[in-house]
Amino acid sequence: MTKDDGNKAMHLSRAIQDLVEDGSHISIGGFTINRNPMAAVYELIRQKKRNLHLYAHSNGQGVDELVGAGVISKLEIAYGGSGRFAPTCIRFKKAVQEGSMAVEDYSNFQMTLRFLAGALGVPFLPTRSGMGSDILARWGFSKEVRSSDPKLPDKKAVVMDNPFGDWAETSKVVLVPAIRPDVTIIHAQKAATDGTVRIKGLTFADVEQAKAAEHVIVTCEELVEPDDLRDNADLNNLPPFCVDAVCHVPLGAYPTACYGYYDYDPKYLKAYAGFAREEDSFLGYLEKFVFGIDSHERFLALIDPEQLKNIEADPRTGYAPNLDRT
Amino acid sequence: MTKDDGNKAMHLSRAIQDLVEDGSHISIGGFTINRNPMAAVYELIRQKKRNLHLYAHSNGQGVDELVGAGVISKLEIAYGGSGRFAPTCIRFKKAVQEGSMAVEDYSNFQMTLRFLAGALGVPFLPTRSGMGSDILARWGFSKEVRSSDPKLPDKKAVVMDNPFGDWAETSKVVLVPAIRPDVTIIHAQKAATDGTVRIKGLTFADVEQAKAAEHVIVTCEELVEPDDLRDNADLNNLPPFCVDAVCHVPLGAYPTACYGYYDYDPKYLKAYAGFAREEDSFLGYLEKFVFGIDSHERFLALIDPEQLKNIEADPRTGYAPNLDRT
Amino acid sequence: MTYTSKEMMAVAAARLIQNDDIVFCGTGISMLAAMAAKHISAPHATIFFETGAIGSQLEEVPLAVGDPRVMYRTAMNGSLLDSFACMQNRHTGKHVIGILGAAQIDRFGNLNSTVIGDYDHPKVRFSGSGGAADVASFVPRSIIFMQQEKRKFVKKVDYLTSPGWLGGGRDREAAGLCQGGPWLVITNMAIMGFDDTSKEMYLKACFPGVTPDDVLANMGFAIDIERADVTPEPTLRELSILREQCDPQRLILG
Amino acid sequence: MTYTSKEMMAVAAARLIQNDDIVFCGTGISMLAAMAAKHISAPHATIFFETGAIGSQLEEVPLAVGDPRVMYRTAMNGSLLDSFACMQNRHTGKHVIGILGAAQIDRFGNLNSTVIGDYDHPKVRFSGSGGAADVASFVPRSIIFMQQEKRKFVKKVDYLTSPGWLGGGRDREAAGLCQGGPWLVITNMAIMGFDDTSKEMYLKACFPGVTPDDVLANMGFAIDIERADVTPEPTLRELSILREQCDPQRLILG
Repeated sequence: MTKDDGNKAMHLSRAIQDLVEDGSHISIGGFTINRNPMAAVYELIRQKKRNLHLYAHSNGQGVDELVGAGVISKLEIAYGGSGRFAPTCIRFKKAVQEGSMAVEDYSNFQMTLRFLAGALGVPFLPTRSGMGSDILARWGFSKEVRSSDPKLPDKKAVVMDNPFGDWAETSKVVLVPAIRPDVTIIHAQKAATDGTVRIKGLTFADVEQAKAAEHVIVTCEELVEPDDLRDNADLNNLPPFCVDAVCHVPLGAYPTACYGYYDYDPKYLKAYAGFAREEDSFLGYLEKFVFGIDSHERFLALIDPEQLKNIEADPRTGYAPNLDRT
Repeated sequence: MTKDDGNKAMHLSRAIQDLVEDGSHISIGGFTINRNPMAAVYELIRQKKRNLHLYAHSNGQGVDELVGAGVISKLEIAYGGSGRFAPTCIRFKKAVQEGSMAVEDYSNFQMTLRFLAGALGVPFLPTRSGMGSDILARWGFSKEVRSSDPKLPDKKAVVMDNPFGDWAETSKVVLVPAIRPDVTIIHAQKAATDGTVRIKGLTFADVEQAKAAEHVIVTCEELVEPDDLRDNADLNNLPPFCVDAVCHVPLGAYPTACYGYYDYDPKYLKAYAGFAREEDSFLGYLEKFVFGIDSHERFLALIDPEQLKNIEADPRTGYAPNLDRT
Repeated sequence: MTYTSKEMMAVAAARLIQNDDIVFCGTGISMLAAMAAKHISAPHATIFFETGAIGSQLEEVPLAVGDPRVMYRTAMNGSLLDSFACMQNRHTGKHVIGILGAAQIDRFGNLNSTVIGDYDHPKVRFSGSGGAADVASFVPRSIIFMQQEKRKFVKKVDYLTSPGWLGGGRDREAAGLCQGGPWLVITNMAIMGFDDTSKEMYLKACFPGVTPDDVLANMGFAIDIERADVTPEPTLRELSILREQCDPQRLILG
Repeated sequence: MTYTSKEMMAVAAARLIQNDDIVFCGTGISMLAAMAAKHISAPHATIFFETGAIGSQLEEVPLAVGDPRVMYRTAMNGSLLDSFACMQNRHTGKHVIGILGAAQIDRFGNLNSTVIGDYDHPKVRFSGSGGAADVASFVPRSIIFMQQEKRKFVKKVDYLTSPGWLGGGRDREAAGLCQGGPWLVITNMAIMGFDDTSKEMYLKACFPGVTPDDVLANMGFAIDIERADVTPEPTLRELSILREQCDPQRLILG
């Protein structure tokens, strides 16, 4: 996959083409309205990927667009919302209510631990979260579905007595199974051609999601030489050998935020919520903003340049102060 | 413990006095010849603490001096060595061979997971490490010792079948119990008066060790205002609420290294190895370098200033290039 | 003095926050409550978000816990793992106050934020747990913001997303959950507590101008109203902090 | 050409390292081998240490894996957790070559670095596992550096610190360990491999000037010597890299 010189830079469309197949199990980074790998989300939709199994925690906008476009057949998730713009993600809500997509519910911490288990190479991790809840009592994927898919663990979770007595004042624990995606896609502020990744601000669960996956695609605001990220390795989040493809996509998280670079676009997100409400308007939206064009660059050309200016982050705060967010 | 204004700065001798009691379970940060909290180690010896239960992974110099001074009655450890200066720590070796201290052996990863379990607030974590080894077969602390001490889990480790079938190609896992120290002591390059900690370079397992403990003492090269560490929070490793005491001790890791500030002192470590070889010379060493003085500042005054100059880190490499290490 | 019920709710919660508290904030009014508390009475309280932001300074109100505004001058930028671990960890967790919301609540403070109707064929789907089930599992004290409506205060939640006192009494302990649990429910009309022994909800205080009967009329189950007093009105200072320093754009206050 | 057996050992190991490999280094000669490989044949190999240093550039030879020299211009400064997770993780772990040493080894490559004598009353105590038991458990290929001595090549190790092929055959799998395990043993006299099926040690190659009988005379058990050939001498280039670029102070070469 990698060239002999270790250069992993490639066009996003090629990375998606080469690494994601119909039926792949994927996960995407980011959180609600922040650092979703939106350019990659649009590329997945544009390439008409089908029957993907998607793992997310509280990824909002990316999940909703993938679900709305019919890319996802199974979803494991903790939270489908985009803050004030869509307290419950709209196409997600419709798909679940219509039964067009199977959903397995976990909590945010449980999903995080499941990614961490994948990253650590263990089959499960224990937590004290969720005992007594329907998250444990009710399964979204039946036993039959689980046992028929070798990429799924045969149980949603297991409650077990503490084998160390009451050590750590704990009588029981919940074991949650590892997630092992075929591909994880994240968006970072900086990446080097060798695959080194530097995220600015909160990492959410991106690092665990990436390490859990067999393949990793990173889109980035700035593509730099490996030497440039060795000046302060304390700031780096993924080593080269975790990453397969590095794709230079400025504004690649738009319309979600990218700390230190740009804010989320309240106008776009509000307009999206309008489009998403009805089937027809949503299809029109996809036609115009995804299928009608062939790259993230062209997508950005559809956005009012004035608004792209408005959401530019100021260096002091990392976001766009006094942005009109009503 | 903390003053009303959230200021946690205090003298190291007071922090040790207030937070460490005879019989306390403690852990110290650092790794072999790097960033051991040596000023705190000497203070523990100077205050004649006794019957401490010590948790370490590959902490070399700090462990050896504590063991040699008779501070430790029980030790859980993965590795007792100081690199080329003492492939096996000398006083540690003697104490084990003489049976004057009980030792429980784990691997480095197992110890790390045990600290992480404590940090996460779960009774154990699973790994695939050590199956078939005597690390699992042989216990250093007997069942009786374990069941008589409420601060110890009743088992060294548990091997369990994977409750998720062969998920993650794993048939069995080893569960290792959480470590929950009363106090963890680490040395950092920078700390703020509110308890924020910034470590430069490798963190080893310091972060997990700190989070696992009920109380945390941090010694630091530079004591700064909380605002100074908010310029780039991506570089910070512990939030204020994890830390009880912040003690300003320049060269607080000496004679071990502190990345970006100073190298380890090969002369001191070699001389130490000489002193440590015999009981009498070791007692003489303690008398001169620990009991004979009352602070780390005085301790440093015993060291040849020329040599302190020699070990100063250069900004490019973070260590002292071309240092005589023969 | 005029003020909205949202303002009363935010102020009522802010008053509960102390300097040593670590406040877990969700989206919306809970952020305002924490922001207000930092300005009013608890400057050293720590605001933190499940996204990993610890000690956020919040110059502007975030519209989601993933809003880049939560990252401004934090003490630490961690990860989801760090923030939930901080709650599950018993040393740090014991200082955490969780602030939650939900679509349904029952008399033991069990919350539903997942579905209305049958889980397999839901009539309405909501966002799901997010970190709510985790917070509810780990945290010794949680405050729950609710709208006072019959369809929200229900005999039995359609789906138990976040464990409260479960069936009451010592049920939480039996299930393996941490001690502590739902502490207070703050609605647009009143504040409810939970009985120390039975863990059943009771009326603790009505907002000015609201009677216990008003509250009961807007719930799907009856609760003890004998212990109720009246919540003091927001002060001028409280209101001006809320309006001028916390949410001048009235993004959350409306 | 004159060279020491330590130089031959380092060169023999360096030759085995490829560009895609992630090399786990312990203290001492294994660092020199990895440093030399980066200069000789595998510039893109990743040197990493259990301390969390990934992609170290090593301008000077570290004297311990905790030496600050391992932090110089790394790709990432992680933690112990990160580095062991990278080995336990099957995606990254499959690329890792572990380099280990020990006080005792048996014919199945099981290693002892803990005690000589009875564990409860040891005659000699060593450093203990460190990360060795972890590496031995996780890594598909490990190289073991040993001194060729009767007391070190023993029928049964006094304490099994790091699992090799255990009792041979499919024993590793039965114990729950990863596939793969000890790959080669490099001593001051020879290189030993392990039989594909029985997993028993055999003589793979003698160093120049050493006979199979010399090797057998310095082991506590007999091994198959029929498959042995001779290791090529270090080249001038290999030696000059080792001496001039890797360890000019001869801190490890002696």
